[in-house]
Amino acid sequence: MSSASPNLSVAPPSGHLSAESCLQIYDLMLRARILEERLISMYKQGDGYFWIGGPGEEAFNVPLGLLADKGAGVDHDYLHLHYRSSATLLAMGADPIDSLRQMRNVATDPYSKGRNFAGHYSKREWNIVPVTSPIEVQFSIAIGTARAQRKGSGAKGITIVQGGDAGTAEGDFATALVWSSRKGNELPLLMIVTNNRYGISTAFQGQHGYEQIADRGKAFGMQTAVVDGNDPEASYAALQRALHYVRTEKKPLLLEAMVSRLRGHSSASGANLVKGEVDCLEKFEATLEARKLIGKDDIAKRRAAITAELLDASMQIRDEPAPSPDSIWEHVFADHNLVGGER
Amino acid sequence: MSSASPNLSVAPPSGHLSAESCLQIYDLMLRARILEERLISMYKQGDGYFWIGGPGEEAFNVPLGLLADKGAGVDHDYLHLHYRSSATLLAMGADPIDSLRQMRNVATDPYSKGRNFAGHYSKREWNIVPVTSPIEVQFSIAIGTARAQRKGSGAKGITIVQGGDAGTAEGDFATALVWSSRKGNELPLLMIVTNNRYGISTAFQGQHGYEQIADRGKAFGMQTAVVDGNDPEASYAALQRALHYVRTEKKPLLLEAMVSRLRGHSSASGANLVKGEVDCLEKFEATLEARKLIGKDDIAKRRAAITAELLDASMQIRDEPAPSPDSIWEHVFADHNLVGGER
Amino acid sequence: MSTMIQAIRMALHVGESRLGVTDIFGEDVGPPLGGVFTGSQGLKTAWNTPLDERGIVGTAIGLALAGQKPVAEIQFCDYAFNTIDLLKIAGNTCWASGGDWNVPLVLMTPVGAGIRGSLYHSHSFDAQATRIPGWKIVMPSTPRDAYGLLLSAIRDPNPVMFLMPKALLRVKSRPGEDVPGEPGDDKRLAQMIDAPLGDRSAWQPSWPELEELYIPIGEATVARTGSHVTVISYGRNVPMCLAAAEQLAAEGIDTEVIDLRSLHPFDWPAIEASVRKTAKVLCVNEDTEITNFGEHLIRRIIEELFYELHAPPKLLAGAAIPGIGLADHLEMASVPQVESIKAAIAELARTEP
Amino acid sequence: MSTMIQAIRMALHVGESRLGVTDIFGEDVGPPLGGVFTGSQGLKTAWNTPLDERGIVGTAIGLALAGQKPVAEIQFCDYAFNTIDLLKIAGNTCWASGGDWNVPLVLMTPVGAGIRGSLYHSHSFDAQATRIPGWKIVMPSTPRDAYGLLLSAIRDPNPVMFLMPKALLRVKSRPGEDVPGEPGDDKRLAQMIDAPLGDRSAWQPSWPELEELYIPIGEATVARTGSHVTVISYGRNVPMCLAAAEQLAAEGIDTEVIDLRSLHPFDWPAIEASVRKTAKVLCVNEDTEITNFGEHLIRRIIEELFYELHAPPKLLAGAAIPGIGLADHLEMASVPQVESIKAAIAELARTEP
Ligand SMILES: Cc1ncc(C[n+]2csc(CCOP(=O)(O)OP(=O)(O)O)c2C)c(N)n1
Ligand SMILES: Cc1ncc(C[n+]2csc(CCOP(=O)(O)OP(=O)(O)O)c2C)c(N)n1
Ligand SMILES: [Mg+2]
Ligand SMILES: [Mg+2]
Repeated sequence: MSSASPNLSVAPPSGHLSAESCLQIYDLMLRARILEERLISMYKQGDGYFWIGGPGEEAFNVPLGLLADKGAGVDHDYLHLHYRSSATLLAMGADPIDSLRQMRNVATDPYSKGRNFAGHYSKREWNIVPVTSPIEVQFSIAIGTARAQRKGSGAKGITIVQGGDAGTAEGDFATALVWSSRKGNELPLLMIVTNNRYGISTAFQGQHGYEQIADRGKAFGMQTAVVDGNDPEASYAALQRALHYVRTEKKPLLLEAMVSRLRGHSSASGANLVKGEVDCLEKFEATLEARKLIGKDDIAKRRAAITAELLDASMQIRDEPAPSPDSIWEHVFADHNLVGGER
Repeated sequence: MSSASPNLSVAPPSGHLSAESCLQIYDLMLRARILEERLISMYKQGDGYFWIGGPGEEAFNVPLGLLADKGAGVDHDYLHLHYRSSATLLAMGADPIDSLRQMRNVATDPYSKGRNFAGHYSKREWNIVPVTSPIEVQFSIAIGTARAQRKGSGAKGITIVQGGDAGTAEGDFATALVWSSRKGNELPLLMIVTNNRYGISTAFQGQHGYEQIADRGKAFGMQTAVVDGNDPEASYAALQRALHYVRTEKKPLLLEAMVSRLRGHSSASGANLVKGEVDCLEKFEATLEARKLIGKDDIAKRRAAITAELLDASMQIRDEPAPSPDSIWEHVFADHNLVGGER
Repeated sequence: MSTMIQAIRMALHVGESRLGVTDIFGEDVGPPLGGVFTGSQGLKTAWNTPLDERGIVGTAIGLALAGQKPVAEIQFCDYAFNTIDLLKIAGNTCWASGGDWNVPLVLMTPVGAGIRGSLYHSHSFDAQATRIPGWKIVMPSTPRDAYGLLLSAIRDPNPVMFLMPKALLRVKSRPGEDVPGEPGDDKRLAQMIDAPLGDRSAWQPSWPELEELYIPIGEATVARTGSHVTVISYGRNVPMCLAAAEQLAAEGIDTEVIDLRSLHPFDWPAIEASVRKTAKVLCVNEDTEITNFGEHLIRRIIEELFYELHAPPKLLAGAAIPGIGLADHLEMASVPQVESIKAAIAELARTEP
Repeated sequence: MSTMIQAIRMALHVGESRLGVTDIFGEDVGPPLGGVFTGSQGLKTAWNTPLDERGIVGTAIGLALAGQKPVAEIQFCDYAFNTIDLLKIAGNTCWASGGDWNVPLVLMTPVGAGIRGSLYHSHSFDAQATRIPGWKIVMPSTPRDAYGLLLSAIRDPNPVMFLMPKALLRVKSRPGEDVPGEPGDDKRLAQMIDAPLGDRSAWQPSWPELEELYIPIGEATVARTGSHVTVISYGRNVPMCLAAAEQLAAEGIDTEVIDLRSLHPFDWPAIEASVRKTAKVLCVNEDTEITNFGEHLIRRIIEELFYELHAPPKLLAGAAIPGIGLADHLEMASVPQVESIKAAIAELARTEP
């Protein structure tokens, strides 16, 4: 069986996950949230030039990271992620210190060597395709990795692509719908739209002709689903169903997750707490408390522990070297076919 | 009332048009067909470098030309046409000799001064936006003329945009769907897809995920329709309904017309008669004969007359001058704001 | 003492209130934000588009064909590269139709490095733009020029690209660079036309009594006169070249700095006059150095003034690499800096014929 | 005596049967047509895409990232201008990821004038292509070079653009330009690998025993040696430059013609050696002349060899207008012709130092 959700039991009929799973998910959500808070304070203290990230998407992105089949090559899942995917990375096992390194744009940043903005992950070892700033292009690129995994290819993995709501106005979103649903040539592609109802300052309202973005898949005869991305258990179940369908049928599915944008768009808009948005973390804490799985004091303890851990991490990288001026000339071209398995 | 269909009675309940209208439409279809045949023989005789056009679309394109509100400026309809629109031009009153001039790329070509391929019409006087070779870009441009005519603008006209089936895979088609259906910001845009089931050599089959391209509009909550584009009366009625809706509601509508491609894609594929395609002209001739509106001999006479007329026309332009080498420098920039009403 | 972004906003206000501008649009251009750089705050005709650059450019072309006066914005030029085909159509429609149609639109877009924008907020667009026939291309380096060039762009019957040097948008004008009619006091100006922080739904700008100023497209300006070396630049690099020139003056090197302002058409007579005087020329821009617009300027100079030259013309431009890195060292090493400009001028000045 | 398009087809056959090419795709690339120029007839891995260039380039990038070996085609380079952002991503992915990923893809596209293609079947792509860092760019002028460069492109771990000079695709190879292993008799070759007219559903090609030939990317070839003037060109213009050189030989002008073959990286040593010998240089290409790749070559020559030159380097390129018109006069007046090349060489040859 695939390496997906190694230590998570499938959701029981109740729709609740096991206590153990809930606590694992909660812990990852909390770590992701605190990581983003740390990145924001680094930005505010001048330890980085720009912040963008995922506070408000943890309840959806953590299950995604747990359920993705992690590994390199076509027998594992390719992930074409958005710039709000820190929780997915942590759930897959990434070390948060590397996110701090990218924020601080030091030479040790394993994702871009100090070249790219925070949240722009890349990890070939796990099939995490470099996150690109241009909105929605990942939808045109994802059809390529999905084609390499199409029915009959023998590949075990599938392709997962994720983007925001406003970005679906780009032609690339339609490209993914058209190319993945060609009759007889369907692609094993899970398209995820994380809908926070905003594109920077522009509200969803008045920019779209449909109630749900997922409806756009219906015209193409593809499976679609909408999930409350602020509910980690619902998200987990929806992702499990969606991944199972795409994996077994080798056909596309469009999944829309309704999420929050708790710190606004990015540091450009201040990165301060936004009022009136559901906080999936507080909500899940309340659920777990109600289920007696966790207490106020545990929460405080965990929070304090992780915060301290990340503060240490930020201290640890303080003196890591900046990339050298000459390093701009490195990696303009590749000498080996790394993706082809050469060393 | 608008100048649309000045001399055509609305289709009676029977769905049949008046005898007079039928004969007018038939005559225009015949003229368009013979015009294309003339262009093809000019190409084959070396009187032009490339042919592309509309044999097989007359039954739909003639009614379109008759029903469009012809004129200059936002109070009339803007037409962003495909390269198979000769029948629409003739129905609007264009002189076929000008199509011959463009085929022969002489300086007197009023559509492009000998610069562009046959079928690439442009006529500001009638709001006919220059036909562009790049597929589907007209769908991204049409939303601009439609915006100038949006509800509240006071403009009486609407925008009509037409393209083929394969071209709908381009992001520009999705752009038109997204931009024209924004809730509260809908555009008066009639989107027409003339579906001949081919893009050059590539069959519809296997390239699309839906049964009808019109279905793609449904996701956007817009009106859609499919019509037999080989039936001029059905096309007339469908266009009349569609135009009425867009004109009065100032909202978008997606209309798919199933048509034939009687001479293949273009001269690049030989421009010879293709077997197994419905010929709308023969079909309509049979209908009119059955209704006793026309006889075999009339048909032969009309055909002979128009053929002779166009042969004369092609003789007439034989000695018209080629554009001069220096003319390449003309119209790189405009000196006046022609579209703004300056002379 | 307005900033360049305020000058642009004032020009757009004059455009929509006196010159017939009907639509000012792009991503986040309308309320509440009024543009990611505040360039369209408080404007009556500003509206937010879907996140689709192809739709933005297509809409601009369509509006222009329909006799409107659109001013469209691509939020960053880094995101205009999926629209080059449409930009080419805007530029070829008049020619393709044998003069039947013109396309009077203005496309604004922020360009260049200098804000640690990393790979996708540091692109230059001048080389790409000058490769699209049928467009006029302008790029100001002062608030006053921004105001006067934008008004000329709005009045032009052709597509005009207005390149906004990102790094200069918030720089205040120096004496003599004011927008005619703006209040001398910049606090006052800010109170009048800058949207307040927080909720601004009730806010209304109060515009100063602005005079119209039309800086002709195609006219350069000599930003500094000198006799030893001619430096030809535009946008963000102009103040850098001026700083370099001032510092070199101390070393006895007398540099002339031409601010091209219009890239297409450009002011050949101004270049010719200066090069005939100095016999040495340096072109400075931030775009990648292979197939770069400065190379066109040099080729033209070589063709027409080869025998006047006392040294090979030089180009100082962006490194030919796939992106501009975020870290200080990386950005600094990728595009011209005052130091590298000084070195290039000095080397030219010291070259013996 | 194969044609260039047959040589390309043979290279693709070697690619899919020996070099691991997994997908050859684009609009009308698969059966029944096998490409609008027949370049992919009879290939096992050729398939038809939807009519969507962005999807084609995106698919190529994705396939490459997944360790496949895609060869994608844009039917005409005229239709690649809505994908420049994706081409930039193909070129920056390795750099942006600090070397974590490479993108081994080949993009083929027909370029240039010469077939009366009017506005949208006459575009050149060399200037645009050389502006996209992270790509290697090649453009053959003979069937043999097409074969050897395409095999090198397929084997390269980076994105490689293979520009196909439209006007030369059906020209037969001259002696010495054969593809190693092809049958000497061209009728025979056609019988073996050209699809029959009409129904070809049952047809199978029979491929000759082809030898592999790898022309190194970055290596130019001296197509004609001469001592008076150096002409640097590529693609369609190379045979024109050779014809001009032959005609001028009668007038005692001895022209050296360098066929660059690789535009990026290009063969500077070959250029330097030739210019040191002749001291006079002409660059010839069809792309529009403002911000043109030939201007980069001239700038580099000026920078490094200024004092060796006996005349100002010249560029002969396409007119800076929005399109190439259909009528003979219009196309002829828009891009270099043998006569204009001759005139430019002769003028250089006659220039006194
Ligand atoms: C092609 C492109 N255009 C514009 C931008 C600038 N931009 C960055 S994020 C953003 C809004 C994206 O909104 P959405 O798709 O909803 O994602 P979200 O940020 O809300 O998660 C914009 C316009 C960009 N990065 N890429
Ligand atoms: C952007 C673009 N890509 C490719 C082409 C080449 N081409 C010309 S027509 C055509 C097929 C168009 O098919 P369809 O949209 O169905 O229209 P039809 O010709 O069948 O009426 C193609 C691929 C083009 N003109 N523009
Ligand atoms: Mg959003
Ligand atoms: Mg079709």
